[in-house]
Amino acid sequence: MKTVLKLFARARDLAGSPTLEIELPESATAADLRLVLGERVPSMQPILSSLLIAVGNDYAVPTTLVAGRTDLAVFPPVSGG
Amino acid sequence: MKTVLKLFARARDLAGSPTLEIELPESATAADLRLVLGERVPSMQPILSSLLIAVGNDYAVPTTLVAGRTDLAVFPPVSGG
Amino acid sequence: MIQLTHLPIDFAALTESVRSTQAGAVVVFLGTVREMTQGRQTVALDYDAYPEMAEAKLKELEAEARAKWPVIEAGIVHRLGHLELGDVSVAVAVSCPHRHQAFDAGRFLIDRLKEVVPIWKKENWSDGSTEWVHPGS
Amino acid sequence: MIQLTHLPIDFAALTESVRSTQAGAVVVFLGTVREMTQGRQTVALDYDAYPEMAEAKLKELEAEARAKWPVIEAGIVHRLGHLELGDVSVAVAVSCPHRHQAFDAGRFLIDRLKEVVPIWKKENWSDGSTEWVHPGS
Repeated sequence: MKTVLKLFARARDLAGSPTLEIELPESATAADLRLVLGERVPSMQPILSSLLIAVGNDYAVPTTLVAGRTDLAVFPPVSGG
Repeated sequence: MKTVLKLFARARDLAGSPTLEIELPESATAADLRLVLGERVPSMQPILSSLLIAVGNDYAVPTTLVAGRTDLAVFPPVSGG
Repeated sequence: MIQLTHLPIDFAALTESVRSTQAGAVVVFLGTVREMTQGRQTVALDYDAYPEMAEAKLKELEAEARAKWPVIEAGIVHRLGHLELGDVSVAVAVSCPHRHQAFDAGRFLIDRLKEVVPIWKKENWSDGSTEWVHPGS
Repeated sequence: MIQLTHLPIDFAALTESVRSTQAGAVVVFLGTVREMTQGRQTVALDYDAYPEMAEAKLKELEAEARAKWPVIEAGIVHRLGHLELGDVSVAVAVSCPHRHQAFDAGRFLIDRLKEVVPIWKKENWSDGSTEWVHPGS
């Protein structure tokens, strides 16, 4: 299944784009998404484990289902304020 | 020795005046001043023990010498803010 | 800025006055005249002060805060006289490099102000009575 | 008021917006662009956000604060884009009946904002380099 990820901050810089279309297996979880992302953008490997995944407006845990979602985002730890 | 006390808030209301001239024994302390004040203004008796005494810009303790000072003030616990 | 004033407090100007490129954090506290206190209705407050001593104590508090935290700028303004509901009675502003310093210093300043600065408020209750507020007396 | 903006933050208006006759205390926090960070000199910051999620999270934080403290009014405004030294990056304002409630709620809001709201800052160091700030990454 194809889906489009939003990327922010250093994740966007590393991907060279604010969005990334990826192919996810059916019943993919956030943990699967992380692996797929590391393969698609190898330069993200050094920060891969610290990246946060959002499904809609909520943070995902590793078991959160992401397949079929059109509102996925990936970004590093936040630093607002 | 005669001296003039400044009074504030409820202490002023009870004395009926913003200042009060009192006679203090030589080498009088803040504790002595409190007793003299209670005799001069009997209506202050109910709050006498809670009244604060200032010498200049500092709070007095019972042993603080007040005789001869021209910058004495007496007032109830503060409630600014 | 340490100030006692009978005029409305310009808290925006006070806030501006503590901003600094050395500070990452500004904390401002405003005390405002609240209508209800333990079920009783206030219509107004009157604030009185022993001005010389109050200003001296406010300066001491600022010095104490500077000794405890890396305060860049600090300001305290207290209003005196007759205040209506919602009016600002006191404004404390402090800037520090980091936010927890600014929160701690701001809280310290208003907590200590309420303990040691010779200012008093008189309640004007909705039943027409008035009453000095004298904690613990 | 929950808002993300590319314009300078009108913190005076935000402060006004939380005043209430039900509140005895207003606490305002401003985050400002500090020049020095651990010995390095900043010349500017760039803030980026995931706007939809950031606004949703800010609303959640306001709701959490209201569940913990008797918040009368609360407002959070975060600026995005290019900020110069001294500029206000974030403003949090909260009013409560009593001051310790307002201090606690204000500190909670800015502490949590820094943990969960998807906003990022990029340092523009004085040596010409730039660097995203990503705690723990």
